[in-house]
Amino acid sequence: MIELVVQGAVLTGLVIAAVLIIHFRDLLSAAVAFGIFSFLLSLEFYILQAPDVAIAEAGIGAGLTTAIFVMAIRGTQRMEEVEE
Amino acid sequence: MIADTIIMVCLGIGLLFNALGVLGILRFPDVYTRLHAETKTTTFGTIFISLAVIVYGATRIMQGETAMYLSLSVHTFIALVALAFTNATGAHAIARAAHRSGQVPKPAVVDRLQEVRE
Amino acid sequence: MFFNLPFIVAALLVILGIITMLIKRNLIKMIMGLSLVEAGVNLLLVSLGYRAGGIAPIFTNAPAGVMVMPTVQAMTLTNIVIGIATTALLLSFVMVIYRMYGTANANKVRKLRG
Amino acid sequence: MIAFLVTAGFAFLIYLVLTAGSGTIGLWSQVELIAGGVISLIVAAISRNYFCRMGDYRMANPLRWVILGFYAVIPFFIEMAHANIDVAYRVITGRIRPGIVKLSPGLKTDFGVLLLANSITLTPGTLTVGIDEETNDLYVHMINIGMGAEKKELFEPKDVFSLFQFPEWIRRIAE
Amino acid sequence: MLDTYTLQTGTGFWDPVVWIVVFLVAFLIALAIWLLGEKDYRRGTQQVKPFLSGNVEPEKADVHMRAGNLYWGFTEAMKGYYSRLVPLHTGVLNDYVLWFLGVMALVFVIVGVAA
Amino acid sequence: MNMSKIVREAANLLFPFILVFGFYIVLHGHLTPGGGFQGGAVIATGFVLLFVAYSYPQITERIGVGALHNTETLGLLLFIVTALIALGFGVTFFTNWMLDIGPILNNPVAFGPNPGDLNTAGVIPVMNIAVGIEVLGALSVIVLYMMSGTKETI
Amino acid sequence: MTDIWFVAVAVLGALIVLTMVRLLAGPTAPDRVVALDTVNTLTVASMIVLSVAYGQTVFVDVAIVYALLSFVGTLYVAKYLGGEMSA
Amino acid sequence: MMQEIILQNLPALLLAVPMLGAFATPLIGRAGGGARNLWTVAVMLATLAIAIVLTAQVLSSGTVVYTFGAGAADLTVPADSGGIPVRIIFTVDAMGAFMTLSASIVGLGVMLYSLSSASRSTGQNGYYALLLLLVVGILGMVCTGDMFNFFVFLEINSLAGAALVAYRVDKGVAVEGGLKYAVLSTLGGLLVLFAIALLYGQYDALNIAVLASRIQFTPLDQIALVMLLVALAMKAGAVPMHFWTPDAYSMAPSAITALLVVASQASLYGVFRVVFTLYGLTLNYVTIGWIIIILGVLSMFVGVTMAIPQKDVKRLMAYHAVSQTGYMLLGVGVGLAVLGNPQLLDSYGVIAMEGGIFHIINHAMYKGLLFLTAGAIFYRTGTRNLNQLGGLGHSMKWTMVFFIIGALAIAGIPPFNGFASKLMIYESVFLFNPLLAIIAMVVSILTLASFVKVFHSIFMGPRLPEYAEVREAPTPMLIGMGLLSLLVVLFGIFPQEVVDILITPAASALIDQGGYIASVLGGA
Amino acid sequence: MKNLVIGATVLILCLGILYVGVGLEFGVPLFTDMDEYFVSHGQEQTGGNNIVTDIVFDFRGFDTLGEATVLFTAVLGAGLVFRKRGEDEEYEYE
Repeated sequence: MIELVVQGAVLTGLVIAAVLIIHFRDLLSAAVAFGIFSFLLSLEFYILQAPDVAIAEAGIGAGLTTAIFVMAIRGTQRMEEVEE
Repeated sequence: MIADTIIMVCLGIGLLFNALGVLGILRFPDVYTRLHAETKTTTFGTIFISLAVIVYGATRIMQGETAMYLSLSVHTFIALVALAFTNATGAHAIARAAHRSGQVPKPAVVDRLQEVRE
Repeated sequence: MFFNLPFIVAALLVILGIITMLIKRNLIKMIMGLSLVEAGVNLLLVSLGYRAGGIAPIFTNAPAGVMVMPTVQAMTLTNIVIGIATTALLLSFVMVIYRMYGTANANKVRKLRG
Repeated sequence: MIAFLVTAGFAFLIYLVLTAGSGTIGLWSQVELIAGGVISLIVAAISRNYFCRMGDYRMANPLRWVILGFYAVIPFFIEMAHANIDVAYRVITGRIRPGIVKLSPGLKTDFGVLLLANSITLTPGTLTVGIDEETNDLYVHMINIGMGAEKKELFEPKDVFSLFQFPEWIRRIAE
Repeated sequence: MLDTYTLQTGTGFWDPVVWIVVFLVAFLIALAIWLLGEKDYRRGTQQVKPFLSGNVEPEKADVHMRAGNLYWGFTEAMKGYYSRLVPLHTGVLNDYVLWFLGVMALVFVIVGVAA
Repeated sequence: MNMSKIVREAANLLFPFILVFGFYIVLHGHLTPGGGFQGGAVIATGFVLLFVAYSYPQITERIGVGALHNTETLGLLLFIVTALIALGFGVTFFTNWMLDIGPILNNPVAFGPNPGDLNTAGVIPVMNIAVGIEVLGALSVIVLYMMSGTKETI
Repeated sequence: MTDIWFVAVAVLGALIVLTMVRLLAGPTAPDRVVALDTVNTLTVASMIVLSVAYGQTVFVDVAIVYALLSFVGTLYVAKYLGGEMSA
Repeated sequence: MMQEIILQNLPALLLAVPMLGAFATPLIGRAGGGARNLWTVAVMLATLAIAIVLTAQVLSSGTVVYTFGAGAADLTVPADSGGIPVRIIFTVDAMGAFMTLSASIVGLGVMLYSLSSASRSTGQNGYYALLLLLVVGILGMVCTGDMFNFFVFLEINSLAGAALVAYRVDKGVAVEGGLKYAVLSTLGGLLVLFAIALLYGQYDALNIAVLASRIQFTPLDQIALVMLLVALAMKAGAVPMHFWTPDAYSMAPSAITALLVVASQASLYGVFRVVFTLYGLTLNYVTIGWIIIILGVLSMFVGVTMAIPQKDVKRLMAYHAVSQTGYMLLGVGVGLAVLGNPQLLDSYGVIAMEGGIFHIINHAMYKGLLFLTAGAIFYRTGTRNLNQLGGLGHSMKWTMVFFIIGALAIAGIPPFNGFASKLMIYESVFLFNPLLAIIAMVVSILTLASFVKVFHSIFMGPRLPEYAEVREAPTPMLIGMGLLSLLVVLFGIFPQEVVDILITPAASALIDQGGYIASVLGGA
Repeated sequence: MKNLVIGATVLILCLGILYVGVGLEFGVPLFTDMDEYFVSHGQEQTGGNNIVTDIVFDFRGFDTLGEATVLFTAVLGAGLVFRKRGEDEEYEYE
């Protein structure tokens, strides 16, 4: 039962992070939210007894994904354009 | 039995400080003060949680299960050191970036760095 | 039903990613949506392999117990690598497009049409 | 060459710590030791120019590491606990008086500056915000500056640290 | 011999060899007709020029018909069709994704109803 | 532009540590969670840490794109050649041909839960290393390419 | 005994969800990075505790990976914010 | 000894040789351009040789199975596993061998053509490596017998294709085409993986044969079917999901476009494999068959009508590619719609499928040829705009001849190969539903009209002053085009031979689900 | 109009995809025979303790080769779009 609570908390965080990724107009904030999303996804993999996948997601999500997103934002623009 | 108590106490302190840290980043007014709460308190809380795990590993080693609990304790310790180190550096980087991006500490009474930069 | 939470969240992530790709006009945001879809698929894969009360499929110092299914984990690993490769390639494309077009808005990146 | 050896030794040490409990030679098995040796040579070949900057091998002295360990366990930990109680108090009451001040510790080596900066970040109500690249002066964000203290141009270490004088310790370790 | 080259299409068949033979015969006939033609035609003389009611022959480049004009009549006749079809190719990536997912949704519905 | 002295020094100190840890993950792929890909990603993140701490010109004069590219190609070739050698033993592609070779790479293991031994599993550690160096090269090269793309001109 | 560990993880999970508030509210990007760091620390703590709870000591490696690597992402965001990423 | 090893491991070598070639290409490229060109052509020739031998093996001795990592290639089911295959298995049946052959022939033509067409640009090492990788992706997709392996090769196919589309950065426009292609195909690939996950979650198997023997057509299977069907049809470029096709095809280098046609046909193969082999008779074949038919008819009509007003020659040809894909979908869809009725299947269903499958290889040949000629024209003149071109027939005679062959073949004029396959489709579809056959014929006429326009505006007319310097295309290009046009003519003159040798086994392999399962699981 | 289409598409896809939560049961897979084989025979056939690595490199090694190839492809692609291009390599696009 307590495992279910843990899982529920992590999954809730996951969905919130995903919604925030969509919500943020500031792409940098979205990238930060993506980092958090990646952490929580890895934690969920961990809870689902998949440590190999969790390490892979950790190694990728913690450093590299944020890095390439930030570089792409640096290469383009920081703010999403407002729809006219 | 004493070990159990120590573990409980360590876990309790750790969780308490983690909770305080989260509370701190929710309550404090600007990014620098939030960084105070984040860096110190959660790191400290995690240190205590890790201590609980290390103590648990130590008790199991006492009971004669050497190899796996030794590696548990040692790896936890490494994670701990790495976490403290990276958290401190990361906090510095963020504070510096926030200052460079022009965020002034809100209720600050003095800002020597800003004076130097100008 | 309630215990199917990981499946539901995985499906939700896929849908959120799809929504992002449909309504957001910024190319980087669209790629984030693509990554969300990918994360949802990964989560679905891993949770498909979970068995109640299972332990990780690693025999090193393992406690006794039934093991969760390993094949999906191998598949997920492969998919994660493919995902990072795809994301990097797409972001490189977006950077080049921005440099040439001066915009990363999908509404304006449309020299090819008709 | 010295840099290579120092880095290799350090890498080998880390590898030993990571694989503790794998076998019977001490705590390690024969294969792990061989693998560790090979890996430490590779790592040293890659990273010697980063780990050991030009001509600074002070930290190769094991005694300094012993002091560092002692420093981390006793004064640093006590300060940290003190700091946390302080921050906890401020979290609950919300009584803060922040500001950024300049601190001149007078350290010379990069490693010392790093240690001090991280120590400051993790201890009482302080956070390193900036650093002067030439003079190694630190700019420190303090969460609670004493009344009137903000007039001071340059803070002394004793204004910042309450129980232990970190710069002294770090000078002993790193210089 | 011919059977091996014959394409059986269930209800009918097609024999490329016969077709080629017929084609060659037609070509020979055409050649024969061509050989029967005017013998004193010379390239590079005034004979090459067509007789356009005494008018001056226009430059070749002017009479060359460009591609855009070639099926003007056809596209004009099907204007209603094209004015609806061409704007669908907007070039916006979101629309492409929407078409893809929309068709997927449609097929979902069809398969769901049928099952 | 590079980051502050503190960050640079921290990156210098952490870099060998991350490398050792990455190689540890690569080598113990068949015993503990991890393997070639994960370890390679960790090592690549170590390189990426250097990239962020220093500026682009400083990095490119010390670490060549060509060297990392060669590392990647080398890993791939090692991987596919290891798999191809199996054909010479009369078995199929990707067979674990080292299983019969003897105690150097193939210690007999106890089945069921055990503490694990490094020199087991035949060809798997070799493939782990191959994939590890492939991934470390590939991921750091991709980040370097993207860094070069953030410059104003090509 | 094992239940204690799970309770601790549950509390940490609740704290992670709470941190999301700062991620949502944080007026500027540095505030959100603070949330990122917090989640990182809490995740490492959860992972360490969970490995004991599951009785699988090999899981701690994941926590080490996080503790070591997560700050690379933070540094990238910091480098961007500080205007130092000019390639 | 050596020969024996090679003969035993043909399916693995078919993939391993071009992969090894691609990995080594950047290294060899350091040594110089000539060495690299020699290397890539040699690798491609070796691949073609392996494909031919493999096809011969498949045609003579039935489906070839290859188990990766087992003690012997045909040891699909380990003795102690309780009758299920656990490893990755390649299952090359007649259909797969047919696709393999078509892909490697076009690959060789494209490789020869590239020797001169890419010679003026930078980054050739990457270009050739990616070209080989694209071939690897296609070959892997058509050979594999494992769903997840199929997904992996689908991704290789997509990424290599997208990177090649963006190869000539071309003021960013080519990159735009590549981005669109990459985003759509990645999303499609992820949905394919979602479907694979659903199948795996229910049946705990990834092997197509095992899945086919277990499948129940539960609601989850239906969802998986729709995802697989639509995503793969999108990759194949069926209307109304064809929007990426003209963008990507028109901006890629011409040689790549010829290969991209084959790449999208590999996705088409995926569609056929899914509906026939994976689901077989369990699915409601009438509904799915009609869905495929409607997609096909829409593709034919919309493709050709969109082609007529185009001004960019490659964009025009890209729309024709969409249109021709419709024929294949139509033919095979008719076969699927009558799958459950043996009588109708015998009377016209099989012929329709044979027509559709025959059209695959024909289309690969003549559309590849047409794109190569367009590339030759672009190489010499530097423009693709039909309104600017003209009078090239004076200076590019061979190119004109090849273009005429391709154009007549695509329009279905005898005696070229397009006519043969279209005839089979017309006659059999007429028995199924006369309206569809009439639409198909109308589309064919419109195709001819469109190519008359292209021919007129490129080659006819007086020699234009801006193209006075234009010469014939270089020899490697002509060899590449000549190879394909030779095949076009040969397939047109000897259609029955081709149908007997290649097409009929392929069609019956598609229909024969039980045989496929038996070849992997044994017994049956 | 367009928003309506987007809404309908998302709604139908929601129904379709969320059906996964109903159709399958978490933690209780229906068939497990292939994975049972890996768990019970993997260690003795390959000698590796980590079954996932055994699968990645032995049972499904070819997938891993494909995955490495994808990474290689992405590196080549990124290198190509960021390469330094020659003078005459700009084509006219109108």
